[in-house]
Amino acid sequence: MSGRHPLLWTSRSQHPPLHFTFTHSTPTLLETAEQIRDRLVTRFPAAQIVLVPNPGPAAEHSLLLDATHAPDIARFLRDDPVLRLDYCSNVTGVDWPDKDITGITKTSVPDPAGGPPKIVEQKTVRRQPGCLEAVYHLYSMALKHGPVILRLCTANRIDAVTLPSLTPVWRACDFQEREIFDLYGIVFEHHPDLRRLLMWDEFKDHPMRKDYVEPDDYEWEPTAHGAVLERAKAHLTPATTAIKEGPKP
Amino acid sequence: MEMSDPAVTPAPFPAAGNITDAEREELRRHGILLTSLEELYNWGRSNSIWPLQFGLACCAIEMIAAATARFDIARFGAEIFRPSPRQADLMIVSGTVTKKMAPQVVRLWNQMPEPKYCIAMGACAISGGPFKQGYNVLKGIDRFIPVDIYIPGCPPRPEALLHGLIQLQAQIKGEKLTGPDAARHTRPEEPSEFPVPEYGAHDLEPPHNPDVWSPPAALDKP
Amino acid sequence: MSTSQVSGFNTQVSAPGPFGGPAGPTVRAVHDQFHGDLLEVSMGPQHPSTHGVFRMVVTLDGEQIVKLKPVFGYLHRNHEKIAENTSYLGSMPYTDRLDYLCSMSTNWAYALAVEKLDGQPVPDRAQYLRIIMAELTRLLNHSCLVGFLFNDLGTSFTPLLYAFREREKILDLFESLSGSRMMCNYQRFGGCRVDPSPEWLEAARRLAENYPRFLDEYEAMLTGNEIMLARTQGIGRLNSTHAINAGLTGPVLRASGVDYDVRKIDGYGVYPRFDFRVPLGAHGDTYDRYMMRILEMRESVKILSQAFRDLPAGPIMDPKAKLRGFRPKAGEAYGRIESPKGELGFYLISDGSPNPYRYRVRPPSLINLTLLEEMCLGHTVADAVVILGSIDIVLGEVDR
Amino acid sequence: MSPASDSYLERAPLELRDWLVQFLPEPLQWLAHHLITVVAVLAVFGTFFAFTTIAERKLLARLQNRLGPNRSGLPWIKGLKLWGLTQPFADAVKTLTKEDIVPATADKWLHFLAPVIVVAFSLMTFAVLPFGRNMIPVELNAALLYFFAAGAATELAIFMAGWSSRNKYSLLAAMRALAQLISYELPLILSVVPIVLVAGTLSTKAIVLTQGYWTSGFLPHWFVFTPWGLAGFLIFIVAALAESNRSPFDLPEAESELIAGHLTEYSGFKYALFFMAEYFGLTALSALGVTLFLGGWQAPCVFLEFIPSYLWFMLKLIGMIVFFIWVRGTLLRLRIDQLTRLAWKFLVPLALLNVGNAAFWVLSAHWAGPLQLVRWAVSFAVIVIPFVIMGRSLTAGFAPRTYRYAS
Amino acid sequence: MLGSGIIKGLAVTAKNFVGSYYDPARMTTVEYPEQPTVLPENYRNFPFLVSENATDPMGTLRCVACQICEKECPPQCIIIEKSKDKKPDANGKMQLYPAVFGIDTSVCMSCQICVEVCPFDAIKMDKVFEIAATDRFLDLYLNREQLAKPNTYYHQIHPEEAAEVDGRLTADRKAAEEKAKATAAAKAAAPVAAPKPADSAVAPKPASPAVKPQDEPRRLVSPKPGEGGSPLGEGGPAKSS
Repeated sequence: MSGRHPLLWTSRSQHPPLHFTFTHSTPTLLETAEQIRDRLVTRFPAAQIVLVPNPGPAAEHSLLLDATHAPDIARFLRDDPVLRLDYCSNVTGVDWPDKDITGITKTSVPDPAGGPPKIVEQKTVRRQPGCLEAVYHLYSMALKHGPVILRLCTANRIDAVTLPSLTPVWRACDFQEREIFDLYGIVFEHHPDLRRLLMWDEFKDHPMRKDYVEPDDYEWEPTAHGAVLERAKAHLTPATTAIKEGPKP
Repeated sequence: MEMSDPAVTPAPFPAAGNITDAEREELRRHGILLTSLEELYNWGRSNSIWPLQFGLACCAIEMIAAATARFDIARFGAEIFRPSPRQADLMIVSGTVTKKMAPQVVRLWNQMPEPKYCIAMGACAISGGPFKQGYNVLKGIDRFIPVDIYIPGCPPRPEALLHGLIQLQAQIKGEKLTGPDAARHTRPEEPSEFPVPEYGAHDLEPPHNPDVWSPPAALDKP
Repeated sequence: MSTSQVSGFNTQVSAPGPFGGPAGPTVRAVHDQFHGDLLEVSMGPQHPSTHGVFRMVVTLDGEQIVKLKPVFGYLHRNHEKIAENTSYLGSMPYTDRLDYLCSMSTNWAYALAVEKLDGQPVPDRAQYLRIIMAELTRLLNHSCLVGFLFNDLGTSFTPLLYAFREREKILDLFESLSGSRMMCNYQRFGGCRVDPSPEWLEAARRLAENYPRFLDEYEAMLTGNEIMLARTQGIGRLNSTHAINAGLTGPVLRASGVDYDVRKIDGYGVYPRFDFRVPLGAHGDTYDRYMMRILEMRESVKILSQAFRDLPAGPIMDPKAKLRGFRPKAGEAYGRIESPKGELGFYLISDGSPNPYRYRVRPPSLINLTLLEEMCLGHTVADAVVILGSIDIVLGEVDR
Repeated sequence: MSPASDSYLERAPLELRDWLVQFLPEPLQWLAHHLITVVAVLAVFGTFFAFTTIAERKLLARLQNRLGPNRSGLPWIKGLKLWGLTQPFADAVKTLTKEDIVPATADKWLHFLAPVIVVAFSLMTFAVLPFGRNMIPVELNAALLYFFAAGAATELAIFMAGWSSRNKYSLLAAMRALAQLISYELPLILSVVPIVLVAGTLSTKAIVLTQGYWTSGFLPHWFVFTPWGLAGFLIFIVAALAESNRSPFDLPEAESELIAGHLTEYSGFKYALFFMAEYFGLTALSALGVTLFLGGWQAPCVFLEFIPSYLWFMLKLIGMIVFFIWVRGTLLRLRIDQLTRLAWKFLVPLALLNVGNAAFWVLSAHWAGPLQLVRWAVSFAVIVIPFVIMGRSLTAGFAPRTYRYAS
Repeated sequence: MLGSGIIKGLAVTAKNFVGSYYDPARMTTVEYPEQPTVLPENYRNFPFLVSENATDPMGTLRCVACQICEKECPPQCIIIEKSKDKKPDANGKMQLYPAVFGIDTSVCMSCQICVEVCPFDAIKMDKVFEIAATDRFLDLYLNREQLAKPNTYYHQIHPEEAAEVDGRLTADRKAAEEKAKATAAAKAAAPVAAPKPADSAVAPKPASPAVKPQDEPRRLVSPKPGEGGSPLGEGGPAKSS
């Protein structure tokens, strides 16, 4: 049982005194995401911290951290007396597949004949590499504010899928990171017990990825239409078509 | 007039396992001794159906509700939910069977002594139900074990479960010990255990048991 | 756990135990140089007290637990994947089946997250109705939980059946309002689906009014029982530091003395208009967790009476809300409520299409199990069952 | 003896037996005499077992606000319900025709022997119980010793069952059963010692006869109505509950913990045997309790003596069993360490004190007048004060709590 | 004192035991097959198709095969195929009709979303729940003929809701007629008139054109709990065949 954070594994018989002096405050953040970003940048000058704005009405902006500094930053956020983000509520995996971005560049080619310059449209297909992302929602139980949202991105979706585990900082990430490992295939380094959580151990795929193809078990689909019909077509029997018709009125 | 009398109202669904009085008379003519033995045997079994205490998902709560004061499955002698499959007569598959759970369900079924019956309670147990599009959801427990009664609903009311139980009782009461249409458990060639599927790299292996599950290929509807 | 397997003593006996895990039912006597034989027992996924298809692999020294590993996934129904292929509205009935005891609260959590994602206002009457439904659900859930807990403690179903007797009354209300006993599918983005009639409200008010009488009887039967006290006090203690760090929420957290109730913190809905208290435990043991539920039910009754008193007239749906063809703006939102089991959150990413790009449920039941092993270590099998019961899990939510 | 004790009803069963026996030749009469007794006991208590199960299911159902089995009826006749009273027979038909599974790796001999032994020994205990005036199958001088010896063997069978099944839950149950056996034999026997002390005999029949007097015709001299007898009776009930593995001491079969405990791997007929033995054991212990503490077949008042003695016995037996069912419907289960702690730290000392108490009662038998009151007071004090003190120490640290609310 | 809590508990169970003989609150069993199950008005189990005419349910389905419910159904258990031709509906207007309409009740989760999104009040929730079957492939798939039930049946099982729906539909019809009259009058008055609303359009114009039917929030009022319509009246789901 070694290897985990000492805080989490103190003897069960030692109970610190249960005393909390909490004051009710509004659930909004004590500092804005920008302020936190600025403070982190001064504290960790080597770290790359990007503010990811949220365009929706919720307007909860998030901070994209680089993988190497993430554990230190996380520990700082947890212990910082201003923020005290002691509670990691939610850990989510998000799959961003490779995307082909079609750009149209217009170049004006001067007409050799001397007429007005011709505009030639040139399509460029740029492949934006995808990534796997882990999103952490942090709150503070001590100061009763939140959420601060952290994001970590892998380098790609194929081989460089490693991220540092934040389980040593917040034990709450334990099962959730395992779930992300299971369903998205992000490998969390220094996770104390990184096994599949929901699927069986022999399972090879990562089903929550957007490009996952489900096993073919569409043998009986009397109401198939749309996408399901495409998949069930191979199994269409006279019965499945006949049952729809039923007796003629 | 608040309630439909199931016997009077023409149900839109065909009822299962009903035995008419005429058929019962026919039974009698087969031989008084055998028939009365058969009736005693079937009476005992149909009035003492002990289900396996085994809940999978949402429907399990309604299964428990069927055992509670309002619905009281005990009236049919079926409140003794045995936690060990060795003493159970009926497996109520109540809820979604996931692919991860399917081998365990089949194993439990194999561990039950004959004669045993299976009720698929709720849409998920019948066909995967609303979750059938899921990658880890088995599209019906009848892919691996034979099911006697299907109770649709999501979840079925406890009364629907009781209705299914009454259907099963009727089915048991109509079972024969000998002859060409003898009950399944009396025929030695019928398997009592079924192969347990294994966890594969992408799916269960095999994904269904073709000896048990075969959707109709062609339809000859009346 | 260093179980050095001394050669010559390690016996692999295959036994036909019916409750083996996927590896097959085997009795594996793990030998330890110093402690003699350890017995590894796989409890579940079919076990009378695992509340569904939860599985614990327990290593026992005598009857004492020296190691406990929870195994999940036996009810992994791919809710999130299905939701990402379904419209926003289409996921609403699926949320009923997440925590199938509390469909009303789960509905609300999802509606709340979508409303946050889209900036959708909700009329006042609907907000009150939501609170009524959520608190009725809390009564229902906590009563059933206590019943199940006592079942784990070894009663012959009696408290459970009393709890279900009361549950039926609440379910009758839900059914006459929403059409279904358990899968209510009642909340909509921007309001509620059906407006209760005055008779319904009167019946619900009477139910809430009479509920303390049931609680009194329940408590008379159980709370002072010496066996109950001996079985629960000091069992499965959990200190607040660990509980916070492990992300535990709901009554389990508050039993450890941490004042954290999302109803108070976020003040979602119209909860700030209500006068209610948050009970706090001091020991963090099973008894405290049990008492938290009883006390919370009494507070819920208070909230309900206030809600019935102040319920305003008016529409129950924002007239601008769209039922079909709902496409929220691109963005993301994390909405959370205090469900009876803890903080239930929905994290949604919208890319402007009719289906959510990412749909994530933050399941309190799963995360509350994080410290199960720590709570159970050193106790016996009988206690592990009770501790699990006191955490209050629903497998539909644990595995989703 | 009032003339009522010689009534026709009182003698009817015995005379029926003698009438049947007289048809046989002289050398066989002795054998037939006993065989008829055995068959009668088996038939009566077999039926009693059947109706105990249905009574338990119906009473528990009522306790839980529901109806319970009520529509089994009869085969061959349609539309009959008989209030579900035929339910046990349906269960019997079903259980006896179920497939019998023996696990492949089980110890087959032990697995087979365990249910046989458990039923045999639990039936043997019935031999020494006086079911009525002159209705005792075997008159033994050391009846009590015989009873406890035979009763203890059933726990051994439970251990055999648990061990031979090769199932982890069964194994745990077997260990629990042993611990329980060792812990509760002692208080059970110690709770009976005062009776032996006062009555001066080990014969059950003699013990019943000692209780056959009334003060002013309606205050029976049952042992339960003395301070030491009451204490002994309570200890006896607790120990009997534990011995017969009934809630709240149903640890070997703890459903929520150990599936079905030692029964996990038993199906069909063998399971039925265990089930039967459990109820036989319960009935035998209740019958012993009735015999020792509740005056056996004696009527509570003189003027009620016209009711045959065996009916009184049955009534008291049913009362005991209803109480056991009621307890089962209410209480929760102890943990194994609490169970043994209760036995060693509470019941055994209390029972030992009670032996001394009974000795005092015997020594002070000649006290009269106001001294009689002193005798009662001392006897009560000897048992109540230790009960309170030891009860305190047993539940030390356990109390209902008060809670604070967030500000 | 030790044992007081236990005795209190025994007292509670004894109270319940005795109460079960005289107190209806402590004896809640409803003997299901004999005693009627009272279903509330709003109870829903599986959908059915409403047709106007009780004698010929197939001829007058309200459904115009718009396939909205097929698309919105979360578990995708509805299949609809549009007809090639048109048939007159109850108003005599030519409409498409479903050539195939099937619901797989072994998949349906009774969520009522199909009812909510239907702009024509053509699909409603049935209350029949005694539908255990032995063949899940053929018995649990319901085709158009099995689904079609007359409006009278709808009135039997959901009296209040059906009355409200009927009222709305009649109002719609009247408004449409008046509008048609008005346009006809306007046409007669002025040679250059607005184009006549196309009869062949799938949706009949609702009464208030400002709110689209599908976006109109439902304002169903739940009836008194415990008092509802009968799930199946005499005759039940009458079929014409």
